[in-house]
Order: sequence, then C-alpha cells, then structure tokens
Amino acid sequence: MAVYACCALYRLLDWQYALTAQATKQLTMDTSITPTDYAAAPINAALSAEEKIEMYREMCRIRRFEQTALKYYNKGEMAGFLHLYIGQESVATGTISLCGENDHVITAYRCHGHALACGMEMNPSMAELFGKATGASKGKGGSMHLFAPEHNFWGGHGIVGGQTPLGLGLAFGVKYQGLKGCCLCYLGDGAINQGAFHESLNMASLMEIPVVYIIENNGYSMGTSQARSSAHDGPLAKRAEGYGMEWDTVNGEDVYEVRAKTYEAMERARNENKPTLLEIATYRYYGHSVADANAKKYRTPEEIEKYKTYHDPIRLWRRQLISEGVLSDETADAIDKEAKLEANAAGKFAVESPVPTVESLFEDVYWEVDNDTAAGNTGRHFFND
Amino acid sequence: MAVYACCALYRLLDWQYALTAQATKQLTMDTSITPTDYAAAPINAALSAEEKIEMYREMCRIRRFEQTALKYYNKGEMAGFLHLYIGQESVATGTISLCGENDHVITAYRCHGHALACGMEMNPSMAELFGKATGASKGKGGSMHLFAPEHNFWGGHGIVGGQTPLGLGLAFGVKYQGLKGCCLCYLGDGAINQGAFHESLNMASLMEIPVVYIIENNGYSMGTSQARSSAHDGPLAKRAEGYGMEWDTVNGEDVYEVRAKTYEAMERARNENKPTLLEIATYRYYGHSVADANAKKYRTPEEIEKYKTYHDPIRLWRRQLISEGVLSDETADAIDKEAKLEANAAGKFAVESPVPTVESLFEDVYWEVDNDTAAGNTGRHFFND
Amino acid sequence: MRTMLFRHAIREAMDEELEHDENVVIFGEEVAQYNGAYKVTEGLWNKWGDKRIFDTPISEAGFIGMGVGASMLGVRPVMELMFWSFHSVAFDQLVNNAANMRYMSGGLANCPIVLRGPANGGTGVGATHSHCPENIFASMPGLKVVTPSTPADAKGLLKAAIRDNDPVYFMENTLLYGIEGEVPPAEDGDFVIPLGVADIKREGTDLTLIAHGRCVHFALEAAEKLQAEKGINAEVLDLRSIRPLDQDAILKSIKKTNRCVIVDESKPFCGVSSQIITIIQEHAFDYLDAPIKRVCTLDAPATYSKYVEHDQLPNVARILDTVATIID
Amino acid sequence: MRTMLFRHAIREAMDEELEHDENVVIFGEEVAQYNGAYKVTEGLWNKWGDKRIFDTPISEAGFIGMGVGASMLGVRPVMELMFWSFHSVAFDQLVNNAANMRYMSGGLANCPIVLRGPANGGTGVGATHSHCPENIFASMPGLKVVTPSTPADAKGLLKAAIRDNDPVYFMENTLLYGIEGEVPPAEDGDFVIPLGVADIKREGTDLTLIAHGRCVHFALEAAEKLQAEKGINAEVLDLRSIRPLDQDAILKSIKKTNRCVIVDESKPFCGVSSQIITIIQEHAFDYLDAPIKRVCTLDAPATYSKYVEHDQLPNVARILDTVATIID
Ligand SMILES: Cc1ncc(C[n+]2csc(CCOP(=O)(O)OP(=O)(O)O)c2C)c(N)n1
Ligand SMILES: Cc1ncc(C[n+]2csc(CCOP(=O)(O)OP(=O)(O)O)c2C)c(N)n1
Ligand SMILES: [Mg+2]
Ligand SMILES: [Mg+2]
Repeated sequence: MAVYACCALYRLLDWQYALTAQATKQLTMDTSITPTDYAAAPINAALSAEEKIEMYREMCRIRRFEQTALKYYNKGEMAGFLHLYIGQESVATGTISLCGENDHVITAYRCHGHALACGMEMNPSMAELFGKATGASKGKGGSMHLFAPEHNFWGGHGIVGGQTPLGLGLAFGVKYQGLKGCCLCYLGDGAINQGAFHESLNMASLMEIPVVYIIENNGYSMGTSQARSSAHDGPLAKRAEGYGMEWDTVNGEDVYEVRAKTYEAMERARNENKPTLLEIATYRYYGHSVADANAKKYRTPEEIEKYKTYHDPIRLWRRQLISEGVLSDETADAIDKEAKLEANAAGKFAVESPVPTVESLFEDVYWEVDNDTAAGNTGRHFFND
Repeated sequence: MAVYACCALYRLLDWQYALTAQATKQLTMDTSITPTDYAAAPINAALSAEEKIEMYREMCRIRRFEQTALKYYNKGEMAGFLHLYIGQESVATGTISLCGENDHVITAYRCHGHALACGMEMNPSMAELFGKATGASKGKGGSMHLFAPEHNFWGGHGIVGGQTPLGLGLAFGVKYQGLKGCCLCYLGDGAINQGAFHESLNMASLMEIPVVYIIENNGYSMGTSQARSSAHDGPLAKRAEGYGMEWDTVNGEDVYEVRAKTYEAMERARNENKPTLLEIATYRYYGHSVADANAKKYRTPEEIEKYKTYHDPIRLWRRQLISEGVLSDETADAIDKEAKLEANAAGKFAVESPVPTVESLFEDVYWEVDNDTAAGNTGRHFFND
Repeated sequence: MRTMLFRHAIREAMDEELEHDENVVIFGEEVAQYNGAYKVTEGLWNKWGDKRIFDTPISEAGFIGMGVGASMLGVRPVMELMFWSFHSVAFDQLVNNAANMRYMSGGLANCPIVLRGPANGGTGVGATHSHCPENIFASMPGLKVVTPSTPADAKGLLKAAIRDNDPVYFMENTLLYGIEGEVPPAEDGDFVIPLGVADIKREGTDLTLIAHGRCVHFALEAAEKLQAEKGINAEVLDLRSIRPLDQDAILKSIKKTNRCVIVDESKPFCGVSSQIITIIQEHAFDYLDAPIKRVCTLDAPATYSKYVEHDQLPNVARILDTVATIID
Repeated sequence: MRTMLFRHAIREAMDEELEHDENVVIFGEEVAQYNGAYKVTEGLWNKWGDKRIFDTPISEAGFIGMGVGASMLGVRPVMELMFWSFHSVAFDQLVNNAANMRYMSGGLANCPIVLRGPANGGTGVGATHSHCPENIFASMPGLKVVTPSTPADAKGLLKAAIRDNDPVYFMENTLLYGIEGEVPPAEDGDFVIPLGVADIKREGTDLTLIAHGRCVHFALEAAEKLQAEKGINAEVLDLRSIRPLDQDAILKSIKKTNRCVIVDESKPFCGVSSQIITIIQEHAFDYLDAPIKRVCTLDAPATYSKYVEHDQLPNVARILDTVATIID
C-alpha cells in the first residue's frame, strides 16, 4: 500500500520536495535542466514563431506590470495586500496560452499574472490596484479580486480554496450549455487543505465536469513550507487518485512542458468531460505579499537566489527561443522594454485616474437596483439610517 | 496510474460495490462467507468466553433497544428523527470492545449503538429519545445527540461530517495530556465528501494524531447509493493514501475481523501516534431514518432480505459462538430475552419520566451561569425581552 | 379558486420556471431520484430528467459554490438545502462568493442563484437542525431573503426569486409544507409576486402584529383571539421578504395603530425583530404609544424535547401575553 | 504606570495564561514559527516550544473543530483566526459544535475555547477580508463575544476569556494593534477584567455614545469635538463585551443623558446597534428625548478602495453629523 508511484518527469518538483524537507540538499542539486523535452509535443510543435514570442512578451508584461505595481505599493499608493506572481509567470502564460473561446479561468488572490495572460489590459488592472474609479472593478475588488469576464477571466478570489467550487461551476456551465470547453482553476499548495477543494474534486470526478485544477506549488503557503502543511505520499496531485481522477506533475519552469501536459488535461476535459489535477512546480521570488516581513526567514536567501539564477522562467524561455533562432537578443530586449513602458504608462494612468465617489459604494451590490428594474425599485434594499 | 490495489480480504465490501453499481449482480453472488478467518488473531484468541458472550449481549441490547425505540416512535412518543443502527451492530460492538480508559468514541447521528456499546445505560438513553427530563441530555439533545462523557462517549452529532474534526481533537487531547490512548471517530459513506473530513485527515496524518477514522459503509447516504455520491478508485478508505495515512477495509459482519483490524489501527495510534482510515462494510435494514418513506425504493426488497438472511451480524456471531461451544442456543435466547426486557423497562422508564420545564431551557447554555460563578453573574447572558 | 398544498405550490413554481427558462437547473441532496427529503421536488426528475434536476453528494460548499460559478455564465441554479441549517458548512460560498461577487467585480460578474429549503424549529430535531438564519443573511448587502407564509406567496415569490438576477435565499418551513391555500390557476397566466412587498394578511386599527413565515399564522390566530376576547382589532402584516424590506408598509401600519408586536422565529439577539424595531423607532418615533414588543424564539439553542419546543418558539399564547403588556 | 502596545498586551495575556495553566495551548495559521501574521504571538514559540504553540495548515474547520474536541477533555485551546473573516469556512464548528455542545449534552460536555484574531475593515483588503461578525456570533446563545478597545482592556479581557469555561470569541482590530496605552505591571498581580462589564471611557451628561472596539476611539474623539465646538458633554460607553452585555450600564447612562448614538462597525441590518436599540427602547422608552441614532459601516460589501473605505466606516465626521440630528 501507499507505494510512491515514481514518475520519470518529476524533476523540479522532486527537487523542491527535497528542498523544503531537507534544506541542506539545496546547494548540491543538479540545475542543468534544459527545457526542451516537450518541445516536440504536437501542441508545441504547432506553435508559430509569433506565438512563441507572444508568450515571451506575456511573461515580460506580467513581470513588468508587477514591478511597477510594487514600486507604487512601496510609495503608499495602494491599500491592503499585494501578492506578487513574479517567478511564476510561465504557469499562467503557458497554461492560458491554450485557452479558446469556451475555456474559462479562475484563480486565487495571486491573480495578476492570470488576469494579464487572459487578455485583461494593464490600465484597468493597475488602476484597480490603486483603488481608482477606472479600475476593472471600479476600485471595489482590489489586487486580490481582478475580473475580466469578457476575457473569460472570473477572478481573483481572496478566501483560500473558496474559488475551487466556482471553477467547478464554470466548467459545469460550459457543459450545461453544450459547449466544448473547460475551466482552468488555480490554487496554491497551501490551499489544497481547504475542505471546499476536496468537495470539488469529488464532484468533478463523479459528475464528469470539465475542470482542470492546477496546483501552483511554489513550496510555501505564507511562511509554512509544503512539508509543514500537507501530509502526502508522493506528489500532492496524487491525492487525485482517491477520487479516481487523472493527475500529473509538471516542471513549471519549462513552458513547453506546462503546455504539453496542460493541453492533455484540457483535451480530456473538453472531449471526455473528465477532470484532471495538475501540480506545477514553481517558485515565488518575493514574500507571500509585499508586507511579508519574514520572506527571507522561512527560506534561505540562497534558495531564492538559486531559483532566480537557474530557474527563472522568463530567462529560460528567452534562452530557449534564442537557441531555436526564433528570437534575437535585441528583439527580446525590445519586447521587454515595451512591456516596461506599457507598465509605466499603466502606472501613470492609475495615478492620474479619478477616485471613486462615496455614492458609488452602493452600486454593484444588486443587479436589479443597478439596472433600475421594477424589482430593484421595490422594497428597501439598503439600510443606512 | 491509479491501479486499484487489490486486497484479498475485500470480500463483502467488493460485493457491495458490485451490488450498488450493478443491481443485477445481487442475487447471483456468493454469500457463503464464514466469519472465522480472524478468530486466530491474538486480540481475538485472548478473548475469554465471557467476553465473547458479552459482545453477543451487547449486540442484542442494541437491537432490542432500537426495536423498542421504534415501537414508541411509531406511537408518536418521540420527536424528529430516529436513525436506526439495526444491521450494523457488529461495528460499534466489535470496535468499542477494544477501548480502554484512555480511548474515546465519537460518531454521527446514528449513534445509539455506539452509545450503548460505550456503556451508556438504556434508561437515560431511551428517556433522551423521548425528550424527557431524565434523558442523558435532559431531553435537549435527542436521538442524534446522545452523550456519555463518563464512558468516553462524546456524541452523537447531527451535522454530517461535523464530528470528524472533534474526533481529531479528542485524540489530540489524549496525546497532549501524555496519555496512551486514541479516539475512534465514526462516519458514514456519504459523510466522506464533507470538507471538514478532508481537513481532518490531513491534520491527523501531518500532526501525528492518534485517531482512527471508521467509515461505516452501509452502501447508502439516505437514498443515494455510494456509487452516486463518491468518485473513487478502489475502496473509499484508499483516499487515505493521499495523506500518507494507513488504511484498511473490513468485513463488518465478522466481529473477529472487525476487532483484529481495528486493534491494529488502535495500536498504531496509541504506540506511534499514527492515524488510520478504516472502511467497514455493513448494512442498515431500516430506512435512513424511520421517516424514510423510500427505504425500499432506492434499494430492492431482495437486497435488504439478502442481508438479513445471510449477513445479519448478530445471527452470524451467535452461530459462531455456538459452533465454538462458547454459547448454547438456550443461553443465547436467554440473553436476548434479557436484553428485550431491559429495553422494555427502559421504555417504561421513559414513558413514566417527567417532562422538562420551560425554565430548564436556559440551563446548560453557559457553564459559568450554571455554576453560578462570578462570570456567570456578570452582564446579561440571555436576551428574552 | 383552486387550493393546493404549500409544497406543491413551490414545486409548481419550479416546474413552471424550468419550462420558462432553459437555464434554470435544480440540484441538491436527494432532490431528483428520491423526490426530495420533504417531497417538494416530487415528480420533477421524472418530468425533466438528469440534465435539469440532479442529486449531489453531501457537499454543500461544493455544490453551492458550483451553482455560484455556473450562474456567472448565465445558468440559473435553484439549489435545495435539505435544511437551511446546513448553511453552516457552506457559509463562505453563501456570504462571500454569492454575496460579494458582483461587488468585487465592479458589476462585471453576476450571481442569479436561488437557495431554498426549510428553515425552522418545531420539528424536534434539536439545535443543529433548527436554525432560522434569516437575520444573518439579510444582514449581508448583496443578498435577498424571502420567507413565504402561504402557498400562493410561496409560488409567486419563488417565481420572482428565480427570475431575479441577484442571489435570493428562500426560506421555507417544514411545518407549512402541508398547509393548504388558494393559488391562482396556471391558466390565469404567470403568477409572480414581487420581492419587497409586504402583505396585510388582516386589517386592523389597534395594534400591528408584524411577522414572517410560519409566525404569520400565529399572529393571525392571536388576532382573532384578541378580537373575540378583548375587542382588540389587530392588523397582521406579513413581511414576505426580509431583504428587500417593505419599510413603507411597516411605517404606514404603525402610524395607523401606534402599537406594535413583532413575532419572529429567529433568536432575539440581533434578530430580524431588532432591525424592524430600529427602523420603527427611527422613522415613527413620535407615533409610538408604547415600546415595541417582540415574541421571538426563547434565547437558548433549540431544544430537542417536544414537550418544551412549542414553548420555546413563538406561539399564540406568548403573543397574547405580550400584547397584554402594551394594550388592554 | 507602564505603557505598552495593544498587540503586546494580548501577547502578554497569552504568555501569562500559558504559565498559569498547562492546559492552555495556542494554535492557528503562522502563529508559531512565523510569529503571527500580525506579530501578536511574537516570541511565544521561542519561549514555549512546539507543545504549547504550533502552526496549523490552512484548514480552519479542521483546526477549530480540533480545538473544540480537545476542549471537551480539559485542554484549553486559544486559537487564532488570521482574520476573523475566515470564520466563513469554519462556521459549522463555530456555531454548532462550539455553541451547542454543552446544550445538546445537557451540560455533560463543555467547551472552554477562545478564538481570537482581527475583525475589522479599514485596511484595504476588500469584502472577503473585512467582516465584523460580532452581531452574528453574539446572536447565538452559548457563545460569548468580546471586543476590546485599549491595550489594558485587551489584556484583562483576554485573560478572563481564557479562564472562562464557555467558548469566547475575541475580536481584535488590526488598526489597534499599534496603539499604545497604560497596562498595569505584571508585578501588581493578575490583571483580569470580567466579561460583561462596560466601561465609561468618558463621563458626560448630554448624550451617550455607545461603542465597542475601534469605534470607541472615534466616539472619544467626537466627544472632545462636541465639547470644544458645541459645548455638548457626551458620555462614551465602551461595551467591551457584546455578550454578556452590560445592559445596566447602558440603561443607566441613557437615563442620565436621554439621548443616544451608537457607533458600530458591524453592518446596520441586524447589527449589534439594532440589538442595543431594541433594549433601550424597551427598557428606557420614557427616558428618550429623541430617536436613538446610529453610525454603522455603510450598507454595502466592504470596498477595497482606500479612497472611500474611510467614509464607508464609522468615523468622527459621521458621528458629529449624526449627533447634530438629535441635539444642538
Ligand atoms: C480561508 C483562508 N484562510 C487563510 C487565509 C490567509 N491566507 C491567504 S494566502 C495564504 C497562504 C496560501 O498559500 P498557497 O495556497 O500555497 O498559495 P500561494 O500564496 O503560495 O500562492 C493564507 C494562509 C485566507 N485568505 N483564507
Ligand atoms: C451537512 C449536512 N448535510 C446534510 C445532512 C442531512 N443528512 C443527514 S444524514 C444524511 C446521509 C448521510 O449518509 P451516511 O454518511 O452514509 O451515513 P448513514 O446515514 O448511512 O449512517 C444526510 C444527507 C446533514 N445532517 N448535514
Ligand atoms: Mg504556495
Ligand atoms: Mg451510509
């Protein structure tokens, strides 16, 4: 019983487990992974040069967006939290690059990367972080709650694990409406221990819902290493077996691998209405949120350095595309610079945007009130004395 | 991936899965199981004749108690629900027979069997079902909420799955206090899909809590067959693997098997602080509750008959003890009769008991108020105008 | 006019809305093949099949969250909680995802769901199964809470709830499922009662009894007794929905009668009654001839004992006693 | 007298109770090795080690239920919710298992737990993270709810809460963690403030401002302004605990001042303020010279925007405006 099903492709993740479990191993491990194994997968082989470059651009945009956000956060321009996705860009970019018009995306509070990858624009995203009236949610949602339904992006959710039944529902909706699509629902390695996720896994498998759950395993939930939050035997994703559900582990630094394995899961969902649980190994460079004063206490500076140096997904993808002859150093730099300019412009847009009015607090509470319907005009809806 | 770890001892349960999944299989299957394989296990070999007979008596007491309760329920003497345990007696009896002074028991609303097996007396139990002042909980808890802390029995809990973190806590308490003991925490096959159970499994394994979770798999949650409520691959208990937790399946009709496997789990808990997830195959003869009008609709009368005829745990244990020469037909009958008389007396006790007063509604809300402490006398605690 | 049972009125509402909008889908525990724990959905599975009505595992957070998610895509889930008491295991989905989704998205996402099921004491099922959480949910802006008292109201309000584009929590009462009442025939066309309109179930001049759900029946019975025994002519105002709330109707009645007793099955501390009192004392302060009194569930967890449960709940005797303290 | 930070006063209370009773054990998310998300438990893990204080997975239902279960055996868990907002995923454990255990067992089982953590808006974290659920929990008989406003109160009340044999839900405020205040030195002996005793934070004669938690500070500031600008002498009554509630203190103050404004960060519908109003209008009806007014969080989900969040919450300006409607 409980023999760990060894998985040949389980490299980075294996390493990471070792890392978090036995901190001493970290400096001696092999970091010479070249992200090419999955390049030949049909879904990757079919990529045009433009599409590959597009993904590079997307990753640069996410990183530059967040660096700009960080700058303004530190200036005191934003409220509350700022959970940076920096270091994890390949996950949102690689997976969401596979989405078609009937595929939907939902994630937790570390949501900027997914939002941009889905096509959300920088201006309303940045303005939302500022709490400005021009924000995507008019300043009501904030950093943890970006939304872009017109791009099939359904948030941004602050309660750990709370989005996992919603992802089930989006996928259910697609199926109910007779469309061929799926939902990519992201969560963290710490989130897997919320009850709602368990309920969702069972229902997804039992009712054949086309959802793909993606654990972005960055090794930590706040200051708690994965080893201190989850009991497991083998990969976290292996819990899927308890629900008769397919699962896989993915090296998140390799865009090709991310795409190849996610595509398989998405096709299973779209064609067979079968869910999958993917676990993608990745790493966040910053603290849990910018306010995380302990970011370098629960993990060593060396560990962080190692990831930045050897496993940075943007740098690896750039190197890959250059080695493929798809990208030149100059173009790559130009793309990155463009992303930076776009982010700066978004920052400026946000700074200059108007702030919400107090009256607007009572908009977007009830659809019927906002739309001035008969229902919205019947009875008292708000109870300010 | 997901290969079903075949388990040689997985007989009745396997059969049951077949049953619920393909109703046609039920009449052709083999029912010639003889409950003797585990008699030789040390924990069973060590049993004295009296102890064996005691278990027979316990099962008779549970059944007679419930038959009496049913009679009064049908007369309108009781409120709300009555969830009968009839058909499952071997589970509570077999498992709880292993409990020592530092072992604790907690279960769901189908709790009469566990209560009696823990040593709770029939009079206060029956009076509780009647809602009388002499009830164990003074009529405040009712059928779903029997309690006997002096016998290490902690309820009786009505919210499906809600008791599973409590079981964790009882086991934690034992460990915290430096005692060698464990908690047996029971739940149904339908309850496994509540989030709180999942959270409990992870914490039990991660934090090394001496809890034994026992799924009493009677094939149905209300009118929903196990196949319609849980996605799984192999036994339900196999979900334990996702938490690196030990698990086993048990043929619940065989008291020896129940004891042998539960003992193993309890020893693992007591000696190693390691939790276990057991799944015990069993069957309920009556509806979900007595009010279940569909009891014979979601399962065939033949299925019920088959269990009563071939798998009745009391009859099987009686036959076993007689074949061992431990029990004679006459003694067996006498014991059963005694149990019946005891139950009848309890019924009479309940009938004649006084009803609670309205004033007593406000007792047992706050410890400090009940104990007339300074804290209980400071500030207003109740808000009846 | 034809009469029908409360439970059948609810079923008819769902049946008609299943017909009316193909996005309406019903799910919950035992609602389909079992025909509903309280037989409210009886026959719907037979008629509409697996796509439109199906059973779920005992995973309230999971299936309610699923409904919220699906509703964002335009599906209109009507979900049954076998008991509203089980809101406790799905609270996050109910008060964060459903209530805040529209707000946090600045109006981009929308949550047209209905949650329905019984919320009441009085059936001998004890503290965990007897919650009346209308005060809790009505306290959350973004949510609507409906508590019908008659078959006709149940039908008309449920149809309005299903067509409403906001999350509506519809609280029934197991002890009303079996009552009979007049309901307009289906041929007379769509019978929809807007949320937010209270109903004067009995006109009166001396005193206003404000109630919702099953308490309306206690209030009506008490009013008849007051009339017969003391010549007091009580008005009975049925709130029907708690949020939106028909404040105008409340104030109008108070300004007429100048005296008020609220009958409310939720607990007294921060119960619905406390909100009504707050509104009246603010907006009709000078019209009150006596303090507003209330008859709530006695302030302890729900007992199991059928011998005292009736006393713990609002009932006619307690209403009469309370009325006697402010009028004679 | 020495002064200390609010967060340190809470820590000191826990530290002393860890010393005082070996059954006291602290757990929650990030409370041990990380020293607490808000550094309230800083240093305790270093001092007391893994047995007495430990981290849990992000499983609120699991760990709170574990605390309830352990408490029945005499362990005294003091559990941290990183935000009280996360009560939503553990609601069943909080309102059924903790609140009803003693009742349903007829007094045989007992639940001496403390749940503590911040419950407040004002930090720009949006609707899901800004719940103030004191009204919800105080509505449940069996529970106690405490909301301290000063370092001394926080320390004294938390010690009382930990020693209390009933479940106590202790709601702090992230925006108070950094305030400083006098706290009696430990050498002076055990400093315990009983639950259920309100505190007059400022004596006055013209008007009573009733508040709890952070709103007490707004009320005090408003009172000074009223005095300085209008010569109105307001009394500020700090409830300190919501249940048990010091009704006598409330009524006494109202009978003296005859006017009242309640400042309450919970939402208006069925908020704590509505319960206070209910009590006052019933028991001091004839003493009121004007309707009781209240200043609550504006009735919408909590916004994220720091530009309007301050306006959504009770604040000094809103208190002054409201006072002006009943006195001049
Ligand atoms: C129910 C709930 N509990 C606790 C929190 C506080 N919290 C926010 S994020 C977080 C850690 C989550 O870690 P993980 O799931 O690994 O995601 P990551 O931050 O690494 O992306 C915690 C404890 C919350 N938001 N919701
Ligand atoms: C959270 C919750 N949801 C639903 C119910 C209603 N309910 C009570 S028992 C039950 C079926 C449970 O089945 P199972 O766990 O298999 O236990 P069994 O009745 O077979 O012993 C249901 C749905 C409940 N009590 N609590
Ligand atoms: Mg993580
Ligand atoms: Mg079952």
